[in-house]
Amino acid sequence: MAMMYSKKVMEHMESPKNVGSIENADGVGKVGNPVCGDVMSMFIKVENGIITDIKFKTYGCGAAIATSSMMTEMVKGKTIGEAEKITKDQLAKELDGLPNIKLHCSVLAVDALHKAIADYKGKHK
Amino acid sequence: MAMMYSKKVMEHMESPKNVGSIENADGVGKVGNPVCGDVMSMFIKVENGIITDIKFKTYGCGAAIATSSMMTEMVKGKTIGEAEKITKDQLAKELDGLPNIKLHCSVLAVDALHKAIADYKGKHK
Amino acid sequence: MKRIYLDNAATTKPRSEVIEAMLPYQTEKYGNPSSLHSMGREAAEAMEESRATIAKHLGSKPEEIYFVASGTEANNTVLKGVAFQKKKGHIITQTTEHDCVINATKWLGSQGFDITFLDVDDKGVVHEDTLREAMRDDTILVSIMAANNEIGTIQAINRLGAIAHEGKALFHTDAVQAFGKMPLSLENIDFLSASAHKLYGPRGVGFLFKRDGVWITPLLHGGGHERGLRSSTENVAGIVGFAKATELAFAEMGSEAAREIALRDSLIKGVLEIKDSWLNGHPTNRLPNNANFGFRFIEGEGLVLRLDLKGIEASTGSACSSKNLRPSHVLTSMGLKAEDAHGSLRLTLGRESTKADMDYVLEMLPGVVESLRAMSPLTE
Amino acid sequence: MKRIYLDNAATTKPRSEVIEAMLPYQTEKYGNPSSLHSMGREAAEAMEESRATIAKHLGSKPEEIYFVASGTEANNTVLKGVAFQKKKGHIITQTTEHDCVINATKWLGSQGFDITFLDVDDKGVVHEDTLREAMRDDTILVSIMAANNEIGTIQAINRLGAIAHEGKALFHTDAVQAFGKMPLSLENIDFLSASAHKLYGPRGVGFLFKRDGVWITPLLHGGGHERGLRSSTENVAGIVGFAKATELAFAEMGSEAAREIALRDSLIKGVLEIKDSWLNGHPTNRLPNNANFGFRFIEGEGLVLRLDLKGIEASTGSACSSKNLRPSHVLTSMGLKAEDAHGSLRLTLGRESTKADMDYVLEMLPGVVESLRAMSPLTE
Ligand SMILES: Cc1ncc(COP(=O)(O)O)c(C=O)c1O
Ligand SMILES: Cc1ncc(COP(=O)(O)O)c(C=O)c1O
Repeated sequence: MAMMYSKKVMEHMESPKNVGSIENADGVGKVGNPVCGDVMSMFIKVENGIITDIKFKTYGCGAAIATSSMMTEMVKGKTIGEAEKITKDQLAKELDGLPNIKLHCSVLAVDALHKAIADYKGKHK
Repeated sequence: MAMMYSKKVMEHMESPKNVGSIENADGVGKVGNPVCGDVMSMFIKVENGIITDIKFKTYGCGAAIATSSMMTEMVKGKTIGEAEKITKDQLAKELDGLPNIKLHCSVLAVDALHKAIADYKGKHK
Repeated sequence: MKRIYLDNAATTKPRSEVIEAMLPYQTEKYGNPSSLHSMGREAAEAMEESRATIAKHLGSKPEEIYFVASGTEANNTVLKGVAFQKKKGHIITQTTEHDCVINATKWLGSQGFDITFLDVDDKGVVHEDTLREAMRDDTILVSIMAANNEIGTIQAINRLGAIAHEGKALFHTDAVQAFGKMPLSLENIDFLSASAHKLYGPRGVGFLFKRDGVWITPLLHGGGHERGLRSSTENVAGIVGFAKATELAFAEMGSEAAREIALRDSLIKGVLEIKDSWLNGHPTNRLPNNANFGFRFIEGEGLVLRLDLKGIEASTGSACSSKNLRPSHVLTSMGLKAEDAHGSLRLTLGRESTKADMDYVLEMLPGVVESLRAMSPLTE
Repeated sequence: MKRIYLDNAATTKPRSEVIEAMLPYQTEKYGNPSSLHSMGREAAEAMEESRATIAKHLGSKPEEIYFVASGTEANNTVLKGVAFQKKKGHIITQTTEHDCVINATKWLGSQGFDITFLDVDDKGVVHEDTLREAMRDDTILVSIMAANNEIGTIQAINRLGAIAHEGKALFHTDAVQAFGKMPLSLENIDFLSASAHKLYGPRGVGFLFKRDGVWITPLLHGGGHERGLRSSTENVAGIVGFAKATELAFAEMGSEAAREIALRDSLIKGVLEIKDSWLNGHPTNRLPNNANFGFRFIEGEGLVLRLDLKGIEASTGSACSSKNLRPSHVLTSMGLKAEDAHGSLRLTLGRESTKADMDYVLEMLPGVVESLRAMSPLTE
């Protein structure tokens, strides 16, 4: 079956939210490998246990860009604990679904966030 | 490639010449086998070594009917010697060609005539 | 001269709605469904909608429908796909199958597979016991057609499928003639083949239903189209046309079948008044549009050509038989003598067939038969 | 928004003359060429005329042309047909072939055939010596494409065919992208594949040229159509459309190629002004309509989707690659690193491409590349 992106994915592809990096971020997570065609970096700013700002940079397909963008939107303003609970399935659902072949992109976005949070936690133990 | 009959074949198929049998024929030749889908009978009337009348009956495909009909047309009025020289290729040529898969029908018509002539010769030795 | 088309088992006239549905995908919406851009995505959507339409009517999941280019391809894909996947084993089919099943199976026989061709009775029916007795522990596939293309005989595929499944075999049915003309249950079926051009759709497109969870070796390896089972840039226009044809056929299936059966039965009654004639196949358990007659002492091709001269387009049996000289394997399998099998005439009705057509045939046919018999040396 | 279609290697817009030529065979002249009646014979004649037209332009005998449903089918037919016929042996192909050649060959490898994939140089060219060294006494088939679908690189098939023929091997060329776009000599070729939809013809029809005197095992067994090589009721409309497309393409081949080369070269020149970009494939020895670029730090799919939003329909490489996530095997075969192969953009021109289209691309592309690079973590 041909690959079809939802309208929501295409919207995020067209105008992704929160693109960029944060200088002096409280946590940074980078996952993926250019050889596989996907690399994601997530930058978070944390105040009182709340993610007040988040930015991403992504090298990858439309789904990779859209899941990164959607993740940043979902996370902003949430507590670390809440953010950690976001699953790949929630992410895909918020995007009105992802083609099967692209589901790994939602995993990548979750991983990137978790890595950024781990980085933050490591620095603020 | 699909099988295509020439216009000439179709004309003979539509209005075959010399259909029927000759009572007290001077020679009769019957060849073929209903199991194979073709049976031809040729009846000749011979006067002074000339085939003055010829009729056929054929059970078979369009090409079988057309070659029988064409053969009777070509033979009528010819000497036995001339008639014997008619080949399957001449027959096919006079019909503007036959599909490859149907070339055996022209063989059958030649055989039927030869058998009728042999029958005549056997009786008039 | 008015022409009367009674060769609908060979191919059908595409409906105007089908042509209309196809046209945009031949002209403006020409995208390749694999392309990521808008036009590609538009084509992919049309294709998936078509798949869903066909699945709905067949009673399958959309992802169980795989588009191919013909009924022949669907059948070859199943037979060879199962064989290549399993590598060895026993395959069962039966003697009146379409040439594509027969010849693909015979070829597999030459490649080391064991083949059984089940016998049919004198109406062309495969008996359940015949299949039951043929089943072996190593039977990998049973393939029995839903309805025959020459004589229209319908097989009890649901019950035959159940027997195949009592063993470890997969069950395939060639529904090229049956799809859209009669109800089909997928209950005991793993694979089903269909072809658009038998159902007022375009030539060059068919589908294979493959039950989820069964995997077979693809016949066309390549770019991974049709979830890897059948690569090739998809014929989107053809696929859209097939879906439209399916939708229309299912909408009117019951009423059209009843209409054709009534016409056909009046035709059969009239034709059988000709001396030394008979009906081939089952008297009632046959496709609504099929009539197949035998006439002693005459050969079928002459009959078809002479009927054509009267404006009646008919066939001697399978359209393919124009390519070889053997009598129909379907008729000889039912026990007809070769000379009787040579004299068959198939008349297959369609949506546009009318009572007037039947009357015209009944008016012309006796004379044509008569004239050929007058020419036949077998009547002597 | 005006849409600019630059994905003509994926599929093309059927010409209006092609649609017009097909229509009668989809509507009124719907006979099955195997049927003996008038309408069947009319269909058969149209089909044979089409065969003759294509043969004339290709330079073959009509009976050496076999109609199939796709380029993929033509390629699978040759590869598997030779293999099944010979039963064992060594098959040579090369690393930048289309997926259908690659995957059919790999499958034959799993069935006991020996396979060699020849390497290409950094422009995608197969060297004659590479083939010469790979030839073995038991080499049964060499398959080298005429021109590549992703990068457009043209192979010296005439000379490569001669090398195959120095041994006992048959020589096949996949000319799906080349047929009708450049002259092809059959001198050293035994099999050639083509597909109508790459040449402004319909989807769902292709042909296989098979030199007389060579026999191969059919892939689709059945009723004996196409002289036994490819059974299935023939797609007459599609065949007629392919012949019309062929006729028109050959009539304007030289002038259209020159026109497209000029446009394409201006495009290449403009695009290469973008920083960290390069041209994939051979600088001159490539299909007239093909341009394939690499852009460091960005991934091709994003590029295609964003260009689409600007009305430009392009591709990352082969259209099929949308079905898997691996970087193009063509680009990695030429020595590109995976991350560079992920960033490719294929722009393939067509009959309707204009200078204004090129200008528009050159206006839009730099910004799109820029915006994706701004988003890329690889530039850090
Ligand atoms: C070089 C080449 N070979 C084979 C094919 C397969 O052709 P088709 O899509 O008609 O199966 C294509 C295009 O898809 C191609 O570009
Ligand atoms: C029962 C049956 N199976 C298979 C086929 C083959 O279908 P196609 O001509 O689409 O290949 C046909 C008709 O030709 C048929 O009647």
